[in-house]
Amino acid sequence: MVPLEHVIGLSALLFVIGVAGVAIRRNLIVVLMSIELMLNAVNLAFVGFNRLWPGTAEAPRLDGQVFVLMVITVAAAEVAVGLGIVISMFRNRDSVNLEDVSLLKW
Amino acid sequence: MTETHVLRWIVLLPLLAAIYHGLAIGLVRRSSDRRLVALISCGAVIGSFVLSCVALGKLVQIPRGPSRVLLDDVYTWIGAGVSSTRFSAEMGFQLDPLSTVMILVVTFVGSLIHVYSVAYMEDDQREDKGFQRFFCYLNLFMFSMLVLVLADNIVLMFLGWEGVGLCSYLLIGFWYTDRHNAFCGSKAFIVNRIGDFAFLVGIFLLFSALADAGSPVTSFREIAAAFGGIREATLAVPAWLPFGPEWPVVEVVAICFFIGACGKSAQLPLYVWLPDAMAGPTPVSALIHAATMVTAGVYMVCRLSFLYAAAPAASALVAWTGGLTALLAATIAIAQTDIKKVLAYSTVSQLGYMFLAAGCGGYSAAIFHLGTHAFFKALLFLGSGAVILAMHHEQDLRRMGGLKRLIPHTHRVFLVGVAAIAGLPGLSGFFSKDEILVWATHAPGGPWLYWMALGTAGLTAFYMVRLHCLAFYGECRATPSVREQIHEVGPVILWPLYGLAFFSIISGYVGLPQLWGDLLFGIDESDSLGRFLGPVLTRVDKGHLDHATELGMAGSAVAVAAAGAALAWWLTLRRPELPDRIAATFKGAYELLVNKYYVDEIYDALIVRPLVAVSDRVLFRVVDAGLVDGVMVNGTARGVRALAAHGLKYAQSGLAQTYVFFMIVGAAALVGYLVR
Amino acid sequence: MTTQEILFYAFAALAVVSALGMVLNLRNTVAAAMSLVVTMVSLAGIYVLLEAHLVAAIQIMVYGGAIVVLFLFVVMLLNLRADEFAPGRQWLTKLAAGLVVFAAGAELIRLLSGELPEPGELPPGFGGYRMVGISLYTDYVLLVEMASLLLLAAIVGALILAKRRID
Amino acid sequence: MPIEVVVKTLFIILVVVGALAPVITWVERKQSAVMQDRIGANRADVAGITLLGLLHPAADVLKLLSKEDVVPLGANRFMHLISPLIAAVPAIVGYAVIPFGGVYQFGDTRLSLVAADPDWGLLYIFAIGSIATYGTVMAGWSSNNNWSLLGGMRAAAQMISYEVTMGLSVVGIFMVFQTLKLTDMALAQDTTFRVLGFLDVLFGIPVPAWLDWVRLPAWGIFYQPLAFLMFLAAIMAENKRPPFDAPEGESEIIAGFHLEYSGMRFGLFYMSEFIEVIVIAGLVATIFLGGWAIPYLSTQTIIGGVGSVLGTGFATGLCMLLHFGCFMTKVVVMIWLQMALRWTLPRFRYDQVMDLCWKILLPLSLANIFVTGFVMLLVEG
Repeated sequence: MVPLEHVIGLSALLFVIGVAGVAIRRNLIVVLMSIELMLNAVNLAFVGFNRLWPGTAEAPRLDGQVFVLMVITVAAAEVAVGLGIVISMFRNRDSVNLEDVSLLKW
Repeated sequence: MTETHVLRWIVLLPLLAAIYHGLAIGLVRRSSDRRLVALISCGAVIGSFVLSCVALGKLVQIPRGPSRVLLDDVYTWIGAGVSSTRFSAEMGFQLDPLSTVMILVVTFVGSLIHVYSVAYMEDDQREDKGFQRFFCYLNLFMFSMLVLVLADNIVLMFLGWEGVGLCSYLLIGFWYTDRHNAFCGSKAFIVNRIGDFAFLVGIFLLFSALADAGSPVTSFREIAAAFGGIREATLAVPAWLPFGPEWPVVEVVAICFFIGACGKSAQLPLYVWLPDAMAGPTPVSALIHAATMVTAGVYMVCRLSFLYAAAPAASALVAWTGGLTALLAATIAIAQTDIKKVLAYSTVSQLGYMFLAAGCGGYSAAIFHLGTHAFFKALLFLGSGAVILAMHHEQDLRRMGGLKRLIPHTHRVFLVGVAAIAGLPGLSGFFSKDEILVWATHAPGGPWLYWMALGTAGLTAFYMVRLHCLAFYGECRATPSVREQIHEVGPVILWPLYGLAFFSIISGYVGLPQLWGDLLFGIDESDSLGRFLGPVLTRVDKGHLDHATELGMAGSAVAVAAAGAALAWWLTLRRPELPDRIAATFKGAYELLVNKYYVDEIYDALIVRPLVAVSDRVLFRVVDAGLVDGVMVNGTARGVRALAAHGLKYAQSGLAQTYVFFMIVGAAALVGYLVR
Repeated sequence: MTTQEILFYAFAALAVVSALGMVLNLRNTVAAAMSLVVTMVSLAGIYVLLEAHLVAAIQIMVYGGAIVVLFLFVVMLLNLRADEFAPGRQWLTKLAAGLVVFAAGAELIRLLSGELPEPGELPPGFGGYRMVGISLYTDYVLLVEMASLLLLAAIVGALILAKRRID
Repeated sequence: MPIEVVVKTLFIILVVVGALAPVITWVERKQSAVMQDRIGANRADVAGITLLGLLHPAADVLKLLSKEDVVPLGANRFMHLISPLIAAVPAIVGYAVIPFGGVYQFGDTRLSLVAADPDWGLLYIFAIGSIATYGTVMAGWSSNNNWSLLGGMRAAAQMISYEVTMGLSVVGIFMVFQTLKLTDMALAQDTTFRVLGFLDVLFGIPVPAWLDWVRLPAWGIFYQPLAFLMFLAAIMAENKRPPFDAPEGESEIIAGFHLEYSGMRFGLFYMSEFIEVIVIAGLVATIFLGGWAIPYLSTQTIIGGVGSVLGTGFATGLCMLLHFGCFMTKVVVMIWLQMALRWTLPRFRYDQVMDLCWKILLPLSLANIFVTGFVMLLVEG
């Protein structure tokens, strides 16, 4: 069995990559993808920790995996709405560059 | 100690009626039918009177003694803390002989006055729902008064205390469209506040003292039981204060409570609101400002008799205040021309009597006079109300006169009332006043109080007879137009008058003093009221006066009263021109009396104006407008706005990723903190 | 080195590389999406290694099968070609990324320093659809309901947003 | 164990994919010819021997392999090159969980005719199917051709939509068989049930013993007829074959996503379609038609009956062969059914495809789930 530290490390790494993507990329779609990546990293951590504490035969604990499912649900909803926003934004701005939607400022 | 649920209904009936009226006024658009309103209100009050009689019946079945008390604990009203610091005020009622007397007086007089009001307010069309509003307030007042007298703990008593104050305010300013009435209401309310504040402080002091003594209790019985613990307790105060540095808690508490009583019962120096309270409808003056509410102070002093009995200084204060008030008010009453004003000042002076008695330890005498006074003063007020109605809201004695022929019934009952208060032997006022005079003999500070009381008796007879003669005898001084329309009032008004007249005559025999019991009827079981109240009130030994002395005192009182009455009759009817001449000669004194010793003006100059000035110039202009509004509220807003406009706004670049950046920095900082 | 470990490190490497590919692929959004798919799938593989079979299947079905396809669909709908998105020039974001990498590096170092206990004994059927389903529909049924509500809201929202004009 | 897996895999790839798929192309040609009153493929010959045109598949393969593999200008070369593989691989690996037969005990060696038998077999199929989308989409996008792009987009939308319906339509089956494991499903269908039993169970009317022979094989199709239809429709739409071939839509967008493909890569798309046809056939047969189970002739009966005469080992072997044959028969039937549909029905319009999915199949499948659950509650009391 893999030492769990590595699993968590992997999840941290993926999370960081996702954050970097959000921070660096201007392409709204890629930014959304990076957010997905972050969510996945968190899921990985969930699953890993659930593997670490699986409970007992009579009282198994699947909280981690259940939460992963919930996160996936939320991610799906988020993507649906996010992409809807992307489409309407493209319709209005004719671009998906984040810097083209900086009207709301001082 | 017997549990019974009748008490809560005595209190609840008027409350329910009031709530009904309130909802009807608030929620129903058109004003409800007057007959229904009258039926509900009077029904509620009469119902609680009947229940009071039932309660009395229950009570007398218990053998007399300290355990002769009915209890009705509804629920815990306020509860806080645990064991040694437990503060708990029950929503509980107790009926002991003292409160029995009170609720009987209150509910009986109240019922009569409710009935009376139905007719009195009938022609009041100034406001669409005024009728119902009036009875709403009236029922609310009955509720508060009953709570006050039935409360089994001092906190609940304070609730009733404030409730009656509120209702008095509402009813004085009932015709609020007239600015003067509203002003009078506010005055009464504010002056009462002063007293209530002292009362509240007294409650706090008493409770803290009891808590220190290890028995944090609020109910009267428990306080009386635990009272021994704080008898010696003292209160540390700055040394430069008189009698410093340590004041006996008992005295302080007693004085605080008495200041509250001064506010509520119109004693020096807080009596100024009562004469103005006559701005309200006459039934209100009769019920609240003569019969019931203003006697709450007396009731409270008697309820806490154990406290006052242990506080000689406070008792002396009570006695002297009472005596002075009685005399002062009587002198003022002499020169008044407004019929209700005269009665108001006479009320003040009679209340002074009661406090005089209470201060001297004659608690039962005070209660006795309270009861009799309730009857005949209510009678007088209602009679004056009848006169006012007959005269079409004319209150000036100088425009009355010769009403005897025009309204004979009113004249008859009014005469009874005058005789009773003037102390005509055999009538109620005679006995109770006599009792008080007897107590006054061994007041603290020598015979002075006795002489003052005696003089007051004479003055009382004088101004009452003057009032009566001016109103009913001689030739009518009303304008012809008015004179045609003068008519006898209806039966709905007269019957309560007759009822009250009847009780003004006989109620004196309830508390027939020992002396007269022996002399007139040879029964040695007289002073039944005193013995009835005995277990509740702390008995102060008034030495023993032999019958001769008592007879002498009574005779002198009658003589003084007769003199006063005769003088009044002579001055008003035989030589009507004399008073003006007297007034001319003793101009200063007369002016002084007419203007009520300029007390209002003095207060105005000393207290009101400075207060208003400070409130306006300092508190409003500087503190509120300048400091709070200007600096704190608007200043904050302005500061934030400036900050945002010149600095913070640039943080909002509109670039989502900049925001993300800030988020990330925060997250990174957090991670770093957690990782370190 | 057991098969499991080999697989794990292979999948991990694949995931990281493809994630980097997604973030750093500046020209081509579709390629970015594809590399995201690779990440998802390799993560699913890791889930299987971690005995989370149902989650793995769902991962592929939802992420691989639905979400990323949706991304692709949108990309194609907008017909974004090799795009003009240079990486952010502001020092701000660069600094941010640097900070994060630093912080995460610290986190990694700490985590890799081996403080976690040994994994517990697996209950039979752990991670199977039965067990997960049971705990979903007993302990977390309220959560499920809320999730369904959320999805409904998302559907409506996406519809309203993407509609050309509300009529 | 690995050796066994390798053997099975080789069997699948060589026999099923390598041999069967080309044959299917021939079958399709022939069948279409028959339905259209033609003769059909019969030209390719080796020394005059045409074998009813059975040589055509080989000829096709040769031709495709020898053709030039064009990558259009401005296309994304990498994607363009790998997307046929992305399309083909999932189709092939789908076989991994399809049981060609039950589990057989020879002395102390167990032999199961399924490559991999995970507990979540059906989920595996769905996951694979969802991955298969990418091949098409990528092909469409990477060709740098508007027709292709349109095809790709159509494919994307259609496939994710029908994913949902496909999954939901078989939930009823899960509920009935209480499992997602394909071998267990097949095992559970290796029996029969009393047709009139519902009278007894639901209304408490006792079924007389002399009616006890009125039985049906406990197949999914009998438990869930509606689910059968819906699942068939959905999975055929997944496969993008007519009448659901909007992504190709020759008459609208010339050839859709594989417009720009040529040579063996085009062949791969073509192949993967046929491979998937077989997978679908196997899947439907397993889920709804009792898999390898022989109607009215359960495993115990065979082994018991034959084994008593000829010995258990032989009986088991015989049983295995019978089962494999039975399964293959069902697969062929299903393939024939798909062919028939493909050549019978006209192509749906794109919006019709979508409507069918979201407005008809989805609500129906949900209702099916509800009703199934309700009935099961009733049955279990």
